[in-house]
Amino acid sequence: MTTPAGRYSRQELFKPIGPTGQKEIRNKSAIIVGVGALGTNTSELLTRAGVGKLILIDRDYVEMSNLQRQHLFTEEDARKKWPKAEAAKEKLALINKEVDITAIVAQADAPLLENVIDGADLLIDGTDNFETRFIMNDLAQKYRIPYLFGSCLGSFGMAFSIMPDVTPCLQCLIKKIPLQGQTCDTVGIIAPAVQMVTAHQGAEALKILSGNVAAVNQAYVSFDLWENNYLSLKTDALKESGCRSCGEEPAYPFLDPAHEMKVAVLCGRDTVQIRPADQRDFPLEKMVRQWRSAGYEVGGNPFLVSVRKGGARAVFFRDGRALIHGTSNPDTARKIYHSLVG
Amino acid sequence: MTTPAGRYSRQELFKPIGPTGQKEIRNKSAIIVGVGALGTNTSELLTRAGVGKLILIDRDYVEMSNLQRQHLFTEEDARKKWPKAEAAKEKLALINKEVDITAIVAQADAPLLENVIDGADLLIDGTDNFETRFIMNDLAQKYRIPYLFGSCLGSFGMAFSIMPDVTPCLQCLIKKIPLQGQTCDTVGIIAPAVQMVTAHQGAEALKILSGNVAAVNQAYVSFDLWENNYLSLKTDALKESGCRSCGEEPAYPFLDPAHEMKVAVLCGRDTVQIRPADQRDFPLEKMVRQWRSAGYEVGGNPFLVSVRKGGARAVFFRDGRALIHGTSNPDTARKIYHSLVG
Amino acid sequence: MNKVLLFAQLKENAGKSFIEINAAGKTVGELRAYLEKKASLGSLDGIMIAVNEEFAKDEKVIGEHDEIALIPPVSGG
Amino acid sequence: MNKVLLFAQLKENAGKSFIEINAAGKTVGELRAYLEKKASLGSLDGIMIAVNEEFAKDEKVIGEHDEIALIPPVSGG
Repeated sequence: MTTPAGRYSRQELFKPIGPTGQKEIRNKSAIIVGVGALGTNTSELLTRAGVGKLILIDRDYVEMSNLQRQHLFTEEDARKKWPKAEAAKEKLALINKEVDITAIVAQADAPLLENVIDGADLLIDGTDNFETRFIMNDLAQKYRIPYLFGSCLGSFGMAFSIMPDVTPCLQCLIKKIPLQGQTCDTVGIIAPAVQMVTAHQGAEALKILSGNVAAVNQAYVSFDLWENNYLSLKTDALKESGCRSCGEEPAYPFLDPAHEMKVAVLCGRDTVQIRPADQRDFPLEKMVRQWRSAGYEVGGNPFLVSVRKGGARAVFFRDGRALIHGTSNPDTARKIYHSLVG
Repeated sequence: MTTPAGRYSRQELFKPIGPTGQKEIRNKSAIIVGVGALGTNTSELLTRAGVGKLILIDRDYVEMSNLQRQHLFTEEDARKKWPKAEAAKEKLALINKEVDITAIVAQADAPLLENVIDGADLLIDGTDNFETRFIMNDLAQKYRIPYLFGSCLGSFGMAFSIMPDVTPCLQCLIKKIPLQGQTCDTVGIIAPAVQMVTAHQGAEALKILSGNVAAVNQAYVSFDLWENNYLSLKTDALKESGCRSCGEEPAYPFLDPAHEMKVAVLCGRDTVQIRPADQRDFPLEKMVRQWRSAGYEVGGNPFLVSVRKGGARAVFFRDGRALIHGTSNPDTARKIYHSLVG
Repeated sequence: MNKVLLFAQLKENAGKSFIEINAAGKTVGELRAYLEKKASLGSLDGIMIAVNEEFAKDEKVIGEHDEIALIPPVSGG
Repeated sequence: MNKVLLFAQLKENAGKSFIEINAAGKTVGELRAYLEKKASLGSLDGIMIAVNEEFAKDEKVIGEHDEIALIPPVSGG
């Protein structure tokens, strides 16, 4: 046996991985959906760890306000408004040219994800909205791939490994998306909360990719770094045999085009209309309070509310429908919508 | 009030920091000792957060086996064997040119640290050995600066904020350095364990630098990401009024040159001798087991043990004294010594 | 008494990181309705509730000294 | 019985992540000596000992069901 000196030697010396586990990692492929704060962190981690293949999906470009928490990106990326997936790929190639990285600059909708999921061993959550998370959750069940859920806000965050057939799925846990108007754009985020989530996502990824599935954390982790607390929550009681995503007769509702958020460019008006799939009660008053407290200019009348954000103006109706004025780009409109609503 | 869009807007939107806290962060200065796994992470975090000034100290250069867990560094840095502090500085300047970064490529001994500590608001632990940690601990007490202790190994790690006059110090907690021969070079390390430590160090740094000292975590955090556990340990019982570092009559023993590890180049022999300050029982058998299990070539006789590491050979005597053959560079010799002993 | 830990917007709505109430004998569903009305936490739609570090369904009956946590799934990433 | 959580090299020496022993009535110092001799954990020099998530001095007396953790300060960074 020779002195360990190779590139992955410190990971191979870690007994539960070892040289065998490292070979397994090398043969595996992961999809990271959303290359913002969480996604840049996990993609850097897996690239350094020597994963075989990474697919990075993000519709957005780098801005100055991203740099405070999004790894890999530089001032130049923000200046050039470089697409996040491409900017990440460029940096990752300098870190480890052995990893095969594909960057996709597009909205991670169900058709796109179904198109690339073949052969993937892991789905990693880096998105900023529950619409995409529920699509990933359904795909994980349909294709029997682990899905590493993660999210954060302020100093608060959470992570959970969704293992088909073993753990409850996101749908079992979260029956209804809580719309509170609390987003990174309204109440902020600190980088250590991001890292805390990705430390968990990263460890779980290494367990799964190296063939140590038995070590996967079956608890839902939730922490607040500013309050100095950390909870490890058992989830067994919430697994639903009748769940439409992971139950006995799954329907994968979020893969159904009828369940999609509808985004329509309104011709000649420099406006995009967004209509959420779920026509539920939209807590407009609560949102308005969040937007005001975050410093956005908010106006309106009893029927609608108008918010100014950057060069655009978003008008929200009571049913959750929104008109985003000042753009005719559907992706820009989605981004503004999610940054205000969640 | 305008729409938040600035570079640090997401941090300013986080209420406990706010624009006032951000201004405070901007006026503060931190010293990061050791720019390896922990240090690259915390230096990136504070650079993105917009700290005023950072001093990075590391004696080492980048190697391929670092890339698996040490942020900022690229394959080219390893190829060029670029000094870690300089390689980090170069990358950080691309991320945030507003931060004033000083890179010092040298052994972080007491005289060097005393020379740069004036005006520093925070000492952050990124080192790989307790010799340096005890020096930092004494400096923190002498100059009344918080010291963010952190360390990790395998999937295990720990973090603790040492606040002068408030918490126990490292000396109160750890009476005797446990020499087990367990280091990243003998039992490995996974990157998520590093990130978990730096998530804690980073959150504590933001609290202290933004003027939120009351939010500092007074518990000693210890976790194992592979075992899925996390402990938050109270430390009050261990504060010693007679402690020689933080007690009523402090002597700061680790700032005394007599307490230093002695490193001597043996002329014309391509050998460096290392003699630890503490002539305590050196658990040589235990070390040998670790080295063997890590795959190093180990030989010797009843009086001494010889280990091959890279191009060098280290010979250990029963009192902890070591001869490092194959180098006449004291820093290289220290590095080899700590990588084998801890 | 039962300690109820609050996070994210719930913490903000309440102005503190936990509240103490007597919930023993109530089901989780009853507690949810009670908190929405009496504790000015706002709507608890979509909020996950854990009892002694285990997520619980609405039918679960809360015991004396059980520690409760209200976990709002946040969207950031 | 008392659960004793093990980490890093102690976990490796024992071959498991915790052991169960009856330590009630013993002081932390006595437990340390006992574990060194009987549990083949190797030297516990420099290992920190916590009882119910509080670090404890050698004089502290361990109660029934107290959970104990042995924390070895590791050097990596």
